[in-house]
Amino acid sequence: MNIYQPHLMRIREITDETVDTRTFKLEFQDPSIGQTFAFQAGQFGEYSVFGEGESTFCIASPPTRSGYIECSFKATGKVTSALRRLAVGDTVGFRGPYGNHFPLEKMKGHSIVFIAGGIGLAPVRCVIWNVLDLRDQFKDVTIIYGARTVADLVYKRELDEWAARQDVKLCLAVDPGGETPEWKGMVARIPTAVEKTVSSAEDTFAVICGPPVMIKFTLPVLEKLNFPGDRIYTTLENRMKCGLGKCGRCNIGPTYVCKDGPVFTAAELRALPQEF
Amino acid sequence: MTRKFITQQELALLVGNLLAAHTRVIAPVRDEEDPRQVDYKPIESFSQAVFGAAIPRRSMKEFFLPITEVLLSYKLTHEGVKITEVPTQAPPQVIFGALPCDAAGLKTVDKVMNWDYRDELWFGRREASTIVTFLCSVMDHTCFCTAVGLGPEDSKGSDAMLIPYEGGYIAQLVTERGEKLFEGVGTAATEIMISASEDTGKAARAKVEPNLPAIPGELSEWLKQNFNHPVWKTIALRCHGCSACAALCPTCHCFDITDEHTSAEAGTRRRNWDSCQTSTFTVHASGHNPRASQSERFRQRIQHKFSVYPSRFGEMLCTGCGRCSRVCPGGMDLPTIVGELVSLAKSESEVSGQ
Amino acid sequence: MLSEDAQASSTWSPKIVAFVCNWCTYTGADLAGTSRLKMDPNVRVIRLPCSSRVNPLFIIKAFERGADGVIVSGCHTGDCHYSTGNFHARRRFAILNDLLHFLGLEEDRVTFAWVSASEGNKWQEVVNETTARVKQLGPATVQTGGAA
Amino acid sequence: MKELQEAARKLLSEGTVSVVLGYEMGPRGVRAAFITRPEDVGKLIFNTSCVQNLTTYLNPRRAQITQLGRPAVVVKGCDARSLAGLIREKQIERDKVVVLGVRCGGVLEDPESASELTAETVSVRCTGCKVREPHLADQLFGELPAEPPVNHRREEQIAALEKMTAVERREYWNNQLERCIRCHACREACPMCFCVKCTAEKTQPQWIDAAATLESNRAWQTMRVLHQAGRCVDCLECERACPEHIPLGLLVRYVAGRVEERFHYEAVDDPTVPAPFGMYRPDDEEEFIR
Repeated sequence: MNIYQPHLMRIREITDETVDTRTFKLEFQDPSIGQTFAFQAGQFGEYSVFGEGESTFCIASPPTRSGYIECSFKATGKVTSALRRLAVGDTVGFRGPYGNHFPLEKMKGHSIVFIAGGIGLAPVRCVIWNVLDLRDQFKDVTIIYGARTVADLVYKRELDEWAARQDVKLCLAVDPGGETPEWKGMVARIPTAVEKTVSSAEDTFAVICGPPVMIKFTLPVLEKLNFPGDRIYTTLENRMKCGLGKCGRCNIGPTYVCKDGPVFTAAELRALPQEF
Repeated sequence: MTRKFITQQELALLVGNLLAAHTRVIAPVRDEEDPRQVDYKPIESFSQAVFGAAIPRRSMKEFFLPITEVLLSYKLTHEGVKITEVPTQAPPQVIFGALPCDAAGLKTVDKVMNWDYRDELWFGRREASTIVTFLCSVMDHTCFCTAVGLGPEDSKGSDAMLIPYEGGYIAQLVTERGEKLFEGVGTAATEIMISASEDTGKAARAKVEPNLPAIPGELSEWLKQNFNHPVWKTIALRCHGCSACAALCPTCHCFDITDEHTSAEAGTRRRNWDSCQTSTFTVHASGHNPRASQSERFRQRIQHKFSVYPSRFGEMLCTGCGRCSRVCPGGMDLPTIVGELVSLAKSESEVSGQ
Repeated sequence: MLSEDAQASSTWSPKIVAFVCNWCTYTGADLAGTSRLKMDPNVRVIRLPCSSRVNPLFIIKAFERGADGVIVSGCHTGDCHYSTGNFHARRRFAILNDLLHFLGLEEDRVTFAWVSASEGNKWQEVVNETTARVKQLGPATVQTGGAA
Repeated sequence: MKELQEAARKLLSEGTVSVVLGYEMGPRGVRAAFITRPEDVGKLIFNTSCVQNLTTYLNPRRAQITQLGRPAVVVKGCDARSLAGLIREKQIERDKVVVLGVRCGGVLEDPESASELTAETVSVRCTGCKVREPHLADQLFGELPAEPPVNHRREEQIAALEKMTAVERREYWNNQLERCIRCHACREACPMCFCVKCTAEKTQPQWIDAAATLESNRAWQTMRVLHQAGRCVDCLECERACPEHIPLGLLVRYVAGRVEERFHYEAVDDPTVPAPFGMYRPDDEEEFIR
């Protein structure tokens, strides 16, 4: 089998997260592959619709839950639009897992602050569930999640689940103007929400994903809280084709996002040429 | 390394035998419409091959990484998707009369194709191929192989190299594959022949060397440190972003993967040549383009060839064949540009050293 | 069951794609149908707002995906629902037709026609003539240049 | 070309323009020059090797050039026609560019292999030139040279192709288009190809497949040539840029000839003359329509 050959996966479940964002739960058509398939939080894959092409997303489900993987996508291009037209039982292709991952081993025994904006919750959610499935190995877990409007919040059922848990501190926020009359969360942008929710960087890792502008304005807040650059983790989402370091598309200077990433520390990002 | 003397007749016989055995033989062939032009093409008889006539238009990378190739074919049925794999083993092929720089380019690209994940399609063809180069005699003032650590007599990537010698060739059998190809052909080369072939190599080298001094290893680090240098703003003004350079380059290997329907129910997934010089290469789904103008795209080309690849794989992603310069409709000249960057790097390190 | 190829050679019947305007030709074709005019069943009609909506790539793509012939039809000049759409279309079709000829592609496989809403008879003729011509030319393959 | 250099010096030193786009001698022959400092105007040249159409560089989306500021551009008469095209199609404004016209008596087909202008070496596009003096120029340079030598090679090639049977013509073009590697150099070098997003890159729907197969190559060139109908100025930058030496000039010239005959339109360097595909005549020929 050549390295560009995808596994065939069946869509087991489809969840509409927002008007334009959808989650697929996928299972391997060949159960023997499903049994041996292993990955780590933060890794990504190439998902394909036959006849339309491949598209790159992270694996949004945690490695602690086997038998299936999940991905969340927004219909923007040719492939994601085609994915959106698929129904339960349809076939998609999957190649992966590729790339590096969040260093869970390193985070064990410490507190973690998860910060996500919009669909940026997908890669973070993978780590969140991974951590929650091994909850006793970590100290405090804080989740700060925001979107432009209430309607843009993804994984709503899980947000409720996290809110109900005693061992998770959840802070939800929507941008000013994006709230509804029933909204009980904060009305603030993410940097403000972080400022109000996080009090100390002591013994804590930060995992942050979201639109570039959100990351740009949140990093200074984390720095002010004394998070060292090598304890802040984020992911980059460059355009990719092969995911294998061959097609020459995702590099930022000497760094290949598909192989050296997609997970980077804030310190690593600062050292990169600013071409992403 | 074994060295043999092979007559022109023996070479013709060898090629004839290969063709008779239905081995694919590729050699430089003259373009019928424009006799000044030469292309690497599969031949049907030895007489079609022209050795030492001109630099072939395209490098021979297309025999290893085709312009477009099928990665898989699919059929959409009521029961689901049926995929047909493509074979990763290729039928044997022998390339005669390759330029040494083109052979070296393949060896260079091997490294990225084997980086953690092995590209079996590339290596399937690589392993099925025997490459016989001819010591280069077609250099012009744009060639700069000696500046990137190669040379017209360099056998990197060659299985065998032929050097013209009175009525025939001295064959340097570089690899086992080369030995095997020439098994039972020719006679042992004498000391005189060997020293004459070495002189031919030196003379060929001397023709290229004045074009560009050896590119110093420090360029790689300078490029890395000077990603935001003002020089990048104006370096690519006349570049059209047409990517003809990448198409002809023996080491440019970037590709795109697309699905193409052949009917409503069936089609293929293909790999096609692509290039960092095109404006859509890195565009995100959101519309954001990290390399928004040609300045950034050309910087990527230079950085990849002379800094990224050296830092990752220990060698430059350039064989100095000069095709990019010859084909460029905008008159961008890589050896000149690299030469200018080297002087810039030198002058800046002198300033900072004081 | 016969393989596709065997079927193709024994009982081949051309696939013809018709790009027609909504206001005249589509109605004319409808009239031909309701008048029970006898027509070859080879034509697949694609309704467009106006003949000027026909991009040359529609025709090229139709051939690429297996059409053996193409009909492009709209209102007579002067009758365009959008006043001037077909005048502009006519200029483009003229050059497209010339280019197909120059590329050696069988321009005989493409029929341009003006068919009004009342010309059910003319639609019948266009369909039958095109089908007969394409039948005579045989199956179009991309290699033989049937692809537009 | 002393006057041209002096004019460029004046424009730059008085700050009228920030960059003069002209011709200079490069390592492999004449190429575009981007002169931004008055002391560099000595590089500017003009001779029969100046084949390039520099108006390609005026594409407003070439950010690396627009960042240099207001340009002056050296144009031959033929190039002035694409300048007019860019103005006509609202890509640039006439008063935002200083036009330095050079009188021209023809350029070489292939400056690398010839230097003297003869009936054999002259570019086919120069035959019958009607714009040896660009009307669109703000300043004109040089004496009006004699009419260029006449080279009917291309017309003969087109006539020969027209004499062939359809099958022979198809064979000819298949052989040519099979070589296309879809680098799109023809598009990038073309002054009139300035779309923000080319049809070749549209994926929803994907009209033209990305893989370089005969079918998609043919779709690509058909589409490109049709988009150029009535817009092409026959500068032959496409043919010059093609790394595969596909005779694209035959295609564009054939279409231009048809446009001329059908719609009595020829590319001119007057932006106020309407292009043939933005208009129609009620009595346009329709002999091909049933």
